[in-house]
Amino acid sequence: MSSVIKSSESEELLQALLDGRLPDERGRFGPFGGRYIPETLVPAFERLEQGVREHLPSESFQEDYARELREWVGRPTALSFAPRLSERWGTEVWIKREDLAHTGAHKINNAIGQALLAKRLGAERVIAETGAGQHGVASAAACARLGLPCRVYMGAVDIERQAPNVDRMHRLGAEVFPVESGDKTLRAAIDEALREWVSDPAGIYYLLGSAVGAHPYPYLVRELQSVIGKESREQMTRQAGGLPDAAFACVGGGSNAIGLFYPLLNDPIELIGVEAGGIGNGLGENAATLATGTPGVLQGSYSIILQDKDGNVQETQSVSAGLDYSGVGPEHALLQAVGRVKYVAASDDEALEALEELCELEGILTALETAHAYAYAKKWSVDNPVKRVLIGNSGRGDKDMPTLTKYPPRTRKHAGA
Amino acid sequence: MSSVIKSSESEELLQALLDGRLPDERGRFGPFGGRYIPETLVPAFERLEQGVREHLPSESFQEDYARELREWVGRPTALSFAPRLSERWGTEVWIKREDLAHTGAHKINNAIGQALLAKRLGAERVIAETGAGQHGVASAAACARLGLPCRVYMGAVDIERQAPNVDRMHRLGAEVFPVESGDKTLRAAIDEALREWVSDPAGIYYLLGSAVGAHPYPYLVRELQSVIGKESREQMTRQAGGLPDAAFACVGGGSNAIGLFYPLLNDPIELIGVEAGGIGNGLGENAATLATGTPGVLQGSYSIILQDKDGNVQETQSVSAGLDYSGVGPEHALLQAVGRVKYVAASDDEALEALEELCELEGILTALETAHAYAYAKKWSVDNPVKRVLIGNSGRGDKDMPTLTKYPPRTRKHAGA
Amino acid sequence: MLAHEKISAAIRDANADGRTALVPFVTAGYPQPDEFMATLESIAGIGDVVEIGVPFSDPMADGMTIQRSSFAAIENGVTLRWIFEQLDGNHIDTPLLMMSYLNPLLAFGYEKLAERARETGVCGFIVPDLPYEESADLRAALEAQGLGLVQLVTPATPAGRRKMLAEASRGFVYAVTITGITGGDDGLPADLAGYLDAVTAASPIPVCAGFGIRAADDVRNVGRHAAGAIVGSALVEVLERGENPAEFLQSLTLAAR
Amino acid sequence: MLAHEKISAAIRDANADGRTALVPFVTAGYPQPDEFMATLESIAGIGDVVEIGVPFSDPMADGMTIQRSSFAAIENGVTLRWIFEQLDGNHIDTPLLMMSYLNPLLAFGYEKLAERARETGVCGFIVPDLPYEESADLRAALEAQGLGLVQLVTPATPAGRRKMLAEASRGFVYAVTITGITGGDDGLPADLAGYLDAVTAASPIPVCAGFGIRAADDVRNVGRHAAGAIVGSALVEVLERGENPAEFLQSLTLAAR
Ligand SMILES: Cc1ncc(COP(=O)(O)O)c(C=O)c1O
Ligand SMILES: Cc1ncc(COP(=O)(O)O)c(C=O)c1O
Repeated sequence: MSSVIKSSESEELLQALLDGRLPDERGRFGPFGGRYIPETLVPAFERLEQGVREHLPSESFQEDYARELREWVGRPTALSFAPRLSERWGTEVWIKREDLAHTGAHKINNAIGQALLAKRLGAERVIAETGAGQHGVASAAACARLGLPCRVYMGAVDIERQAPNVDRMHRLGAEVFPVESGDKTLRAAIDEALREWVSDPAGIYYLLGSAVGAHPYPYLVRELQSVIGKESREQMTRQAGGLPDAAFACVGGGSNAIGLFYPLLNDPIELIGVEAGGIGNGLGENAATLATGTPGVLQGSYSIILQDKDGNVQETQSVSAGLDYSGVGPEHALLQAVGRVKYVAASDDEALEALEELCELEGILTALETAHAYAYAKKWSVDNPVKRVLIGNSGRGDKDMPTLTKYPPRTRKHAGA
Repeated sequence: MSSVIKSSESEELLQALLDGRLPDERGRFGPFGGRYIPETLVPAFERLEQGVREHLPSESFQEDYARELREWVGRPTALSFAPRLSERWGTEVWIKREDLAHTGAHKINNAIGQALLAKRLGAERVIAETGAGQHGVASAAACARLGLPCRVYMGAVDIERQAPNVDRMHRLGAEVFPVESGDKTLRAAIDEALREWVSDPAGIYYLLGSAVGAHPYPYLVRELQSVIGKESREQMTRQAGGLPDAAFACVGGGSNAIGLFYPLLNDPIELIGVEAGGIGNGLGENAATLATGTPGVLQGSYSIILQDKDGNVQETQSVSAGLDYSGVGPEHALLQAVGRVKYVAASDDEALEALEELCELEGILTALETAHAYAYAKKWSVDNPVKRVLIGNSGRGDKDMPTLTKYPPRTRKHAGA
Repeated sequence: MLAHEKISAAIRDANADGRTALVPFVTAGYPQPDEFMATLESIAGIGDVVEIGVPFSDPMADGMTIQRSSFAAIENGVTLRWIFEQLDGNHIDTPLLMMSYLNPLLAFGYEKLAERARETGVCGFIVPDLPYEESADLRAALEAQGLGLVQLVTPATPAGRRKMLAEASRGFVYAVTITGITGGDDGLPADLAGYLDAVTAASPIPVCAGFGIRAADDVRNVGRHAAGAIVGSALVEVLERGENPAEFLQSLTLAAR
Repeated sequence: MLAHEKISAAIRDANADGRTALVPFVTAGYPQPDEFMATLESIAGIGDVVEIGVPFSDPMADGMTIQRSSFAAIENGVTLRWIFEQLDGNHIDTPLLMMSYLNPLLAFGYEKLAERARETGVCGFIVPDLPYEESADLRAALEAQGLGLVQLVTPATPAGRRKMLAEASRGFVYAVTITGITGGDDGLPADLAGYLDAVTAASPIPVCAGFGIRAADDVRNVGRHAAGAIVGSALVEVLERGENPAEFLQSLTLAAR
């Protein structure tokens, strides 16, 4: 990152981050972030930014939001000690259970928050994009809860590999719009949603699902997801008797990771984001954006992206639809650049193995996305024995059954006498 | 029920119930309950009963149990106010969110409790039966959590209609044993599990999934599920400002219903259990045991069962696998006989409609089983306007997607431009 | 002589004759209802006591063979009422026993049950899902007609309970030889002799061994330590295959000597 | 004359000639890379200014037609570098504009970009995902070579911002005629005249209308209130169908009179 941030600036930026002074007025996290959008979208983003500025800090919004989180989402989510995993890894493992949140992942924290905002902004309908389908389900549910019509853009490839979530969205009254353009996954779905937004910027609220995109989304999503880290901090102190030595979260766009990390930035905790290592280190073989990407502009913000030398965005590969994205939130780009968070990758195989281990040792079927965090946390624990680690369990794995059935568990018993 | 309980006894039995004096020493709830089992199983049941007596009330068990519920299951589960449903129904609707419990239904409360007991009793492995698969998944998860091998007996018919849960059990390291005998649903699965238990009563712990069967199961399961009612009582008081006028729960074997009702028996609350009305009122067309059955012995206890005049148990029919059972827990038989709880039925169609309404108004995809409770609660609310009602939302509907796809939502939007 | 005493007597007679008593079991009306009485008579011609299985929809203590026969019989309309109708006016001398799960008996009504049993030569009942503790009502109704309720003991039954059950049993004591369900072919347990001797010692009435007795060798083995051998699944399998039950039983009687 | 002034001048010349300036858009190297220069030259023979689309993997502001052409061009190896190589030594008099998303420009490097553009007759850039607020660096680099950055305004742009953008724009002001994406065929908005007049009034340089201009009628309509008409998707569709782009453009010039 030396090309982007001079080392003299690095310390200053870190301090600004820790002080909560980022993003700045222009939506920048140091050099990252900003707002790279068509002029057609400028009024929409300005309206949104103004809405965020007005409502997000308001007591009335925060009250409504807290109540929905508590009464409907089921927060606080549990913090689980994992005795058998701890024994196996030779460390003390704690798990923040976003899988227990309504609809099965952290995505709902953001979805219900933005849906409340949409309502306050007088939107007539909500559009959203989805990759793994978790954000689509969360958006559909949040919109149903608040009585807002909802359309979800979803890549044709993802529609196929996340079939259970497509059905759930339909049930929740949302329209699922199959995106056949581009890479037919999350990236194309975001583009399509943005295009739709242009058609009626005043009537539509675009409910973006991760800490990516143009300002104010990375900020808005971080604020809404920070409940994860806030709760974790309090629960670790109370249940574990102290903060963890290290905290791990998987990173797709980076919303669950920023939600967990942000409230822990000032603590002496090693923070590690785990991306999708896919099937290899080559371009196009993974979705390890921060680990292998370069700076560029994608879908509205300047961040680290996976691209070729001509600036064309690279298609990605990952067994987990929710990590299968060529970009990453700009705040993560800065956290990496200033050295506060380390970003690594776990491969498809490692994730699958970790998923299986967690299932069999703790009876928790985690999402394929989340499994990446476990895979690396295990490696780290072997190198750093007898510590206390916290893992952000961003979602449950029910939605991944169609994918998982292609990888039968190695320990599967055979049915029959 | 006049044939079973004289009206002079009725009041006395109700008082015994309210005082917590039932079941009696012989496992009886008045005339119901008891232990009708092969002599081969007597030592196993005696060992279990002794274990329950020794461990269940012990401080150390209760501590472990409370910790697992809190840290792993994610209790207390939320109590949700349902604003849009309230408006539609013209009453105040509160929902107890067992769907947010780990693995997606109330079944886990019982499964982790019994698995802890199995561990204390020195069992080498656990067997369980399952209908909807929820109890199987819960058992598989609880056994994984505690490091116990687990085999789940499941009817071949249910294996087909609850495919997602079968996959989840496999992932959680359990063996799923397809039962091809009898009705190939829950009843046959219980028989098969009992047969297996006979083969090694000391080494096996049989983790029964509902408040049915021979003593001490109905008691044990009630005690473990009562956390639902206890939490609801406290939450209603705190969140809703008072207890509900009526509380509704679906009734298959009756575990979520007894868990909700038992702690509310002494309160001035109308309690209503809703069974599966299936496709009609004829014998074999539903699973409305209490509503249409007669006293008899099935699978270990004297209760109300669906049977023909020769005492052969009737096959049942319901769109929801978890209610598709010809028997019902003996405590419910007594609660009906003494008039403390009213039992009614909701049809397949009514349940499907209720599921859809809840989805679209509150963004909660409930289980098909649970949907029956909503269906009747709505009817009741129309007849009793402007009250406060509590619904036990026993589980989430993800597992039902294969069934639901056969019934496309009426409001489904069409994909495409 | 009370009806249940006829059962004990038939077994003792066989023993006095130097034979292990043979107690065949047949699911009523299986494989074909219209062959029921003929099959029963032919079996009764060889067995010392005959067990008639009342088919039930939920045969939880039975193995696959008897389950299958039970479901087939129900399909063919076999009910307790029908069985009694068939037995009306029969000329079978061999004492008959009925084996039934509790629920069909409850549905029929205990008093009427005992009456019809006495009328049709049924001397007693085996109710596999009715442990002693729950049996007072049925026992009272049966005793009023001189009928017996056979109790089962198993290798896992503790000594005290074994004695209690043996003393409460009427007709004979049913000593379950394996801790599994009927119809297993794991063979008989190693400590069979000790077990059967202990049951016999505790019992004022004859002891018959059952579960897993499939061949002449099995009859010979249990015959050394029990008064009788109960043959269930193996006989039902013979019927299932359409073979001659009398011939099969005959082959076992050779071993019973 | 600075490069971007050539653009304005070409448009003004057309207007002086009594014509609406025609600004055709073509995706570079589409449908076949080896036909690129021939196509470009033939289009430049008719158009007053020509827009060259740089294909990008993520054309978020484009409709299906241009998306398709963009992906096809990438597949065929078309890159910004390649485009400049093709343009090297060209003899096209018509001022050229490049339309590109920001990321390919970033990857190329702003300084080198401006240099190569000046060398190859590219007079300015349209960057659809670069709003004015983020454009300072690129503008500076372009201005150093006399190149222009065309700003877009839309019907939803408030008056104040419209004025600011019009003043910041170089070459012409791109007045988006519909609030959708390129390539829609919903026709042009009803209040088109008022809108275009307002942009024109705010603008020190010519205003060209774009988005949704598909036929002679559209050119005629916008021509009454704008200095030029940009034709994008409709022309790409002609190329897609393998038809002659010059003929299609010729049919529009009749309307441009
Ligand atoms: C369970 C789960 N975890 C993680 C992610 C990745 O998203 P993010 O990086 O924004 O948390 C997803 C995306 O769908 C998800 O479903
Ligand atoms: C969600 C849910 N609710 C209810 C039931 C019915 O069981 P019970 O009556 O024991 O609560 C089931 C059974 O599988 C279930 O999965």
